[in-house]
This record gives sequence, structure tokens and C-alpha cells, in this order.
Amino acid sequence: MTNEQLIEQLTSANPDAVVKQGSQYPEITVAHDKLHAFMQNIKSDSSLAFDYLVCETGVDYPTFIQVVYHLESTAHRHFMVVKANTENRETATLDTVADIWPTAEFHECEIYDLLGIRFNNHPNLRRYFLDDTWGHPLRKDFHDDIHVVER
Amino acid sequence: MAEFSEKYIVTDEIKADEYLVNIGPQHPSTHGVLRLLTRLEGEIVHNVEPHIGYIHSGIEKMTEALSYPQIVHLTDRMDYLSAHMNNEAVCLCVENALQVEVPERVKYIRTIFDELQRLASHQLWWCASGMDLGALTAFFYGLRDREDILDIFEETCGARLTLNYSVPGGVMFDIHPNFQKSVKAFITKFRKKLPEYDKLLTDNIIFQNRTKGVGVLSKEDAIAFGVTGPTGRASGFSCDVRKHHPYSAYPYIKFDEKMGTDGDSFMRWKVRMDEMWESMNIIEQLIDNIPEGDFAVKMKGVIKLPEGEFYQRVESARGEFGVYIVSDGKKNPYRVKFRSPGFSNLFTINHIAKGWKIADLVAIMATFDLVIPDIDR
Amino acid sequence: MAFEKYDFTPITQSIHQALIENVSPLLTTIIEWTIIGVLYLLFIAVFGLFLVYAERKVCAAFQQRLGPMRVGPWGLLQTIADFIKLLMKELITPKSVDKFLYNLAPFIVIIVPFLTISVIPFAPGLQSLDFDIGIFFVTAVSSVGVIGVLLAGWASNNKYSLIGGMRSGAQIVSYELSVGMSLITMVILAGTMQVSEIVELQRGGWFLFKGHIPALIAFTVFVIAGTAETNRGPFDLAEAESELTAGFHTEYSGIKFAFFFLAEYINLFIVAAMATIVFLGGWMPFHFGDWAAFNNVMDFIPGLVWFFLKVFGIIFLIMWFKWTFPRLRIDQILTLEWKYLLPINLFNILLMATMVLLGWHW
Amino acid sequence: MKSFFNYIAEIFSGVWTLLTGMKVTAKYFFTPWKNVTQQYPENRDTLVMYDRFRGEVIMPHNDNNEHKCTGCGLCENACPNGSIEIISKSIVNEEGKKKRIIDQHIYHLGMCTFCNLCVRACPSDAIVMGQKFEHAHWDRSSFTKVLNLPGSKIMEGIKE
Repeated sequence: MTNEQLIEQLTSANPDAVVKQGSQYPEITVAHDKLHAFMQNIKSDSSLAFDYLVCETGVDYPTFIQVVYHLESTAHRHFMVVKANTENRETATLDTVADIWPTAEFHECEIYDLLGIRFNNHPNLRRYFLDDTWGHPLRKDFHDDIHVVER
Repeated sequence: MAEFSEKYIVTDEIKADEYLVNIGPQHPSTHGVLRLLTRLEGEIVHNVEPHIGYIHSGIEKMTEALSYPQIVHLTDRMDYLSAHMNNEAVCLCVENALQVEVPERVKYIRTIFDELQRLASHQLWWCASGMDLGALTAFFYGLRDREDILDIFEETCGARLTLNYSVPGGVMFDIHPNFQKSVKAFITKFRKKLPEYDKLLTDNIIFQNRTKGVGVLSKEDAIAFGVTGPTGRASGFSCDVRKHHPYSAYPYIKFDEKMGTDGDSFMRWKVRMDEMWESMNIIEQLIDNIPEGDFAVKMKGVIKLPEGEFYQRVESARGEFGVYIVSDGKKNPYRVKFRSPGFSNLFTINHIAKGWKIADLVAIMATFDLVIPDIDR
Repeated sequence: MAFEKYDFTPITQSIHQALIENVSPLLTTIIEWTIIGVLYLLFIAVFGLFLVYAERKVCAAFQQRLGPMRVGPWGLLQTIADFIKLLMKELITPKSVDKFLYNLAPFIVIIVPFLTISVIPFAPGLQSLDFDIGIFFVTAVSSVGVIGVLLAGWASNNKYSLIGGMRSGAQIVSYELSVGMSLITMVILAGTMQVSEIVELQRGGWFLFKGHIPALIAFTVFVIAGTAETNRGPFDLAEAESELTAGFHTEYSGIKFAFFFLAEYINLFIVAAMATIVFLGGWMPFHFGDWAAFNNVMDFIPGLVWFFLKVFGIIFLIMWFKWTFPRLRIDQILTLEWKYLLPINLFNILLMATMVLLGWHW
Repeated sequence: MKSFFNYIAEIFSGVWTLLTGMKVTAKYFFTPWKNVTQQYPENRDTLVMYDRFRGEVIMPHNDNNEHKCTGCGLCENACPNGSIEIISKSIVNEEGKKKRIIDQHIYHLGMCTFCNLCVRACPSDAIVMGQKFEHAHWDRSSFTKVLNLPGSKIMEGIKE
């Protein structure tokens, strides 16, 4: 499926989501409460069949934290970026997609560790890299006077 | 909603016959500081839980304070065995964002370096996993041959491991006048050495017994767990970025994506061995046809990416390496994420090592070709 | 024959005579025991160190390296320096070990080679114990070593050590069988268990050639099983470095570790010596048919030299195995023993017995 | 019966693969002159590094104790680790104009990752990568080096 067709299909299927052509790939921003259903849909829909979660990461913005999913379909070889914003930064929560793509379980642990997003229904959410005395370093307001030297 | 806990708790009760063994953080077969919390019954593995982060270096955070050429040199330090692929990924991402077309010569040089780096990485993997399986002599043969590639690297770019050869817009130096000669000499030499690798281990009955049928990863699981690279391809998951999303000079050349079917340790081994032959074929196609021209385009002194998000995938020696850059138009990126192949690959261990023995766990880890800084970043 | 002049019997006899004429018989025995004990002690220490050096050089040559080169000319003093280092190291006893057993284990392990070495004839007349059940004594005593390994694994209170010890136990107990069986095959051919007599019987030709096919099979089995019994690669599961870090001796340091280390190498020597005695004619020189000139030249090489040449040949073979093959898994090791070596061995005993009955050997 | 022959064939093919492996190692054992080990401190005199080898940052001076560094600070900006510090001073030249020239080009070897970005950034080729690689030292303070020699001047004709 080409990018245009993909955008068309996604727009018609999800009228309230924001679908646009990004710099390389189609991007869709999904509301956080509809994320899990949407993800399940794009994996099971045979014309989309996004079965390979390439990358999952988070970006800290001033008012929310965005989780970005890079998805590819091994059958159709099309690529898409899904974004979901948390409601706020302080109690950032999002539904897990670990039940849809098992690899997400580990990426979500990493996101929780570094950005502090808690994933609902996650089977085993733990910090991978840092211990509990740390904050969440990839947040923009993270300051560490001991370990970080700023020029 | 599941009960959430800040601290990690061993969720399953340890049964009467079971005991916990920490394999790592300091252990000969983890190739770095990886800790596998293993639940054993006798020698049988019941559960493996990887604990990572012992050499987390915070590269993603550091990049937020650095300019784009400076980020490139940090990527050397993640997967140090595919340093050039990592460099290239960042450079391609920056070039794509700036819509810069690099000269053909750069594309050829980068691709040759990619394949040399892949060869060097697979050689080290070969010898290190031979060592894991107890064949200590293999370790020295692999390092001996890898030395030739490192010499080629050193001749052209002055460094052996942390190359920092690609820069946004091209490569740092032009290739050394001897480069083509020494690469060809190496290929001729290594074509004679590689059959010895097979004689020493691949065909060996002990080795085959150790790896055949051990740690089978099905194709479905490979896709679901995002297992890429030779490890994923051994399971039949066609995931070669060079083939599906060609970059640099890969569109110009003919090569096969080496695939396996069984997904066991032996197949992972075989796919990597085949990839070494294929890498030599790729280099031979390119080495005589490097076009004349500049080795870099002139970039601005301060590289500023346009606002937006950019994702670039390359095939590193271990699998799909991705760079995701969020730019807010300044000279530093807003956020950089490195999608490292080792991270996704590592966590399948629990899935496939269950029910095998400790010795098999070592064999599985060996054929997964883990590089810990790649996982920890 | 010419090599009879290298016989050590006159020397030992004259020492005995000198002693018995001057002191009481009891004191004579005590002095002789002491001399023999000190000689064996020296031999084991020096030969163990030399074997470590040889192993390092051989392994280096296989790996296209040079090996130790810094201490002394060609690194000859390297192992001595290592040994001094091990002697001076602190003996660490971890907190939660079973102290008695933990300290006992290295001694049990080191006692075994001392016992076994006593029946080995190095040269004509150079043998301290000449039982009529020599072969039986060797097989019986050498299986004591496994107790030391098991104790070390158990008493260390370390999971890696325990796994290593248990693996070693399973492995050595199984391979004892093959070692014994292949020796029995040759005992059938020789008709005696007395070591000196077995050597003497090979004056006309080594058993490996005399017994041809069954002897060759027995020899192969013995070398494989012997390698396994000394816990050497590819059967080094007990200390499988990449799996169990150091296996059963993980928690040992200093001289206690050196005991394990030394015992491994002396056991290697004993396996090689047994193979030499039973299959390759001990200190007997190599004779070829009726080439009188060739045989005479061979006779001029002393028996001691012959013995050590053969021993080093076998040791080199075993080192060659270690530095070529990957390690087996524990179940594969047991499979190899119970499914391959043991049936072959049983069949081989039958073959040998038939052959001896029908007189098909030379 | 067939399985019996398979059993025998299995043994022989297995032993054959083992022997091929042993042949490979034996080949190297009996050709010791092909050894690859280099005796490092002994071969120091004959050891030649590749001309592009990145050992450390150095500032070449000519016979008149002159260098090419203008003290522009581009290398300082290009360095990802902060291993270069430029301390400049103002002087009054012959024409009576105030001018900033370099006082000290400080290079922290201990922080350097030898990435070559400073050499690339330098507009006047004042710094290059040196060949020395034996950097180990007892004292960490000796890793902080001043690259311009004492009393050195900037070469004639180097543009600011």
C-alpha cells in the first residue's frame, strides 16, 4: 500500500485522529484512550497488518509526553508512525501494547525508566537502566548536579 | 489494571527444586556486563530474566547537548562492532532531513566500509561464540583475520574500532591510495581462510550436536519480538534493511538476503557464515568501481536540521539499527532515539531458552551475538 | 640386548645393599620410603610445572601465538613464577563453606596421582610398586579423585561449583567404565595384570601392533575416555569456563587451587603413561620386524627416553583435542559413553577374547 | 540392521569431521613461522604507524618556533568532550591596533576521544593528529597539555 492509500484508509477509519504525511512516513496521532483498540485494529486488519513494531520511544514536550511507535508490515512492507500523547506530564499514563507486540514490553520498560510513563496493564514494568534513586533523565526538566556536567 | 510496583519483585514463587543463579554481570559468556537471572532445576533452565543497565552511558541524553557531527562520534561507542553502520545511520538521517545529496563516491565508500565492518563483526562473533562453546583456538583465528580489516580501517581513517569515518555530507577523509589494493588482498586471503572456519567448527560433529535444534525461534515469534538481523533471518523473517529500504550504494548492487528456515542456533550460525561470503561478494562488486569525485559535500559550519521528525534505518551487523531524531530547528536535536538491534534480540532469550540446559543457554547467547553497549546505550 | 645396560636395577640394589649393611632393616625401609617419597614429590612438582609450560606453548603454537616469552629465555621460568605467586597468595576460605570438607578436597585430589604414579615403570628397574594387580590398582585408585572433585563442588557452597562437581561426578563415574574396559581388553591379550610383566611381554612388539584391530579400537577408546577422566577439553565440563566460570574450583585460591591444577596435569601424565605401558610398550624401544641395524640403533636410546617420548606423544594428542574441539554438553558426554564407547568396548572385549583364543594375534 | 549400519556410519562420519578440524589446527602448529604475534616493546624501533593514525592532537611548529593557530576557537566548539580550551590574550600590534591572539591552547588528553573533529574544524590547519600512542602515565595532571610551545608566535600570512 502506498503512503497516500494508507493515509486515505486511516483517515476514513479513524475520523477523530490526526493523519498526515510526515517527512518520510504517514503519521497518525491517536487519542490516548483509543490507542489500544486502534493498535489492535491495525495489527489484525489484513489490509494493514502492521505486525512488526520496529521502534517505540517517547518524547518529552512541555505539556505532555508523546509515545511514538514505528510500525512496519512484513506482508505489505508499508511503514507508519503512530503517536499517542499522554494527558499530562505529572501522572503520565498510557495503555500498554505489550499484549499486541511482545517486544513492546521491553521498550515500554525503557520508556518508563527514562521518561516516566506508566503503562497500564503492563506485565512487568520495572526500571531497566537506572535505580530508584534516579528521576527520569530524558525529561527536559531533569537536573542532576552530581552526574551531569553542563558546559 | 495490574498492581503496579516501583520495585522489581520476582513474580513467580521459586519452586522446591529450583534455584536461582546469577549469570553475570561478570561472566565469561555474557560478553560484557549483562546479568541473566536464571532459574534452574539441576541444569535445566526454567526462566531467564535479563537485567541490563550496568554500562548504561546515557548517550541519548548526551546527544541533546551536542551538535550533529558530534553525535556521530558518540554512536561509535554503542555497538562498537558495527561502528561504521551506526555513524552512517546518523549521517543519512541528517542528510535526508537537509535534503542533501551526497556524491556517488561517498555512497560507494560507505557501502564498502559497511560490509568490511560487517565482516569484522561477524569474525569477532565467530571467534567469540566458538570460545563460548569451548573451542578456544577459534578465538585466535577469528581475531587474526579481523586484524587485517582493522588495519585497512586504520590506514584509511586512522582508527581501528571507533572509526568516526562518516560525517554528515560525506566521509571524513578520502580513501587511502592503498585502500583498493589492501581490500582486494584481504578478500583473496580471507576467501581461503573462511573454509577453515567451516572445517574447524561448522562441520564439526560436536559443534553440530551442540547447536542443531537448540533454542528454536519461530518466524512468528521473531516478528513479534522484533528480532532482526541474522538472528531474525535465521528464523525466516525477511528483515534485511539493505534489501527492503536500500540506502547508500545498495540499490546498485546484486546480493542475496541470506535466509534460514529452522531458527535454531545452528541456522543463526549458518546465516552469519553465509553473510560473510555475501559481504565479500558485495565488496568485490564495488571495490573496482568507486567513481571519482568529492569525498564530501560542503556543509554549513553549524548544521541545523529543519523542524520535524526523521527516522533512518540501516542494517547493522546485529540487525536493524534505527535513528529517530526529533528536531526543533536548533543546532542540537530535541530528542534522539537509537533503535538498537541488540535490545530487541536480547529479550527473546527467556522465550527460547526455557527447557534447555545452561550449556545451551550459552550457545543461544553466543549465536545471538549480543554487544552489551548496544543494548544499554 | 643393548638397552639392558640402561637398567636401573643395579643402582637401586646397590643403594639397598649399602643401607641394609649399615643400619637396621626398619630404618632401611624408612629411609628408602623417604627417598622414594621425596623423589616422587620432586618429580610431580617439576613435571607438573613443565606440563603447564608445555601446554601453554603447545596451545600457543596451535593458535599462531608465541606463548609465554617474558620470564626467562622463551618464558621457561614463567610457570615457576606462577607457582611462586600461587604459593604466596592468600588462602581465602569463604564464609559459608563447609570448612572441613572444603579444606580436605584438594588433598584428596592431589593424593590420587601420588598413589597411581607408584606403579608406573619409568625405565627398566625404575618402579616402586610392582603388584600382580597393577592395572587393577590404577583403575581403582584413580577413581578416588572424583570424591575430591565432588567434595570441592559441594563444600564450596557455590552454585557454579556444585554444578561443576556434579557434572564431574557423572562424567568420571561413567568414563571409569570405558577406561577399565579398554584396559581389560589388553589384559586379555597380555594374560596378566602386573605392569612390569605387561611391559616385558611387549619386547617382541608393542601391543598396539600385536593386537591390531581390537587393540587399535581399545587404544582409541582409552585415549578418549582418558581425556574425559582427566576433565580436559572437549570434556572439561566440570570447569567449563564459559558456562561455570571455573567450575568446582571457583572458590579455591592459592596453593589449594594449585593442588587442583597440579593434579589435573599429573592425571594427564598418568593417563598418557598408562596408554604408553599398555599399548605402546612402556620403555621398550621401537622395533621393526627384522631390520637388525635399525633395531640396534633404537636399542641405544635409553628406556627412560623412550618412555617419555611416548608419553609426550600421547599428551600432545590430548592437548591437540583440547585446542581443537568445542566442548560437549553433559547429556552428550553421557550419550557418547553409554551409547557409543561402552557398546564398542563390550564388542571389542569379545573380539579380543576370540582373537586370543584362536591365536590370531602376532 | 539398517539402523546398525547407520550407527556405524554415524561414528565414522563424526570421527572424520573431528579429524578435519584437527588437520586445520595441525597445519598451524607445524608452521610456527607463520605466527602472528608481535613482540611489542621489542619491535618498537621497527613499528610504523599508519600516516593517518589518530594518536593525539599536536600543533606542529616550524624551526622559528612559529605555529599556525590564530586562536579562533573553532576547535574548542567542535570538540564533543570539552577537551580543548583556548585561552587568548590581547596585544597591541605595530600599527597600534588591539588584537587578540592565542595565549595557551590547552588540550586535555584524558578527555579526548580522538574523533578528529577539531582537526576538521581548524581553518588554518594549525592542529593535526599525531602518531604517538603510548600515553600511559603515572600522573593524571600530565594529560593536560599546552600545545603551543612557550614563546611561540603565529606564522606570517595566516589569515585571522
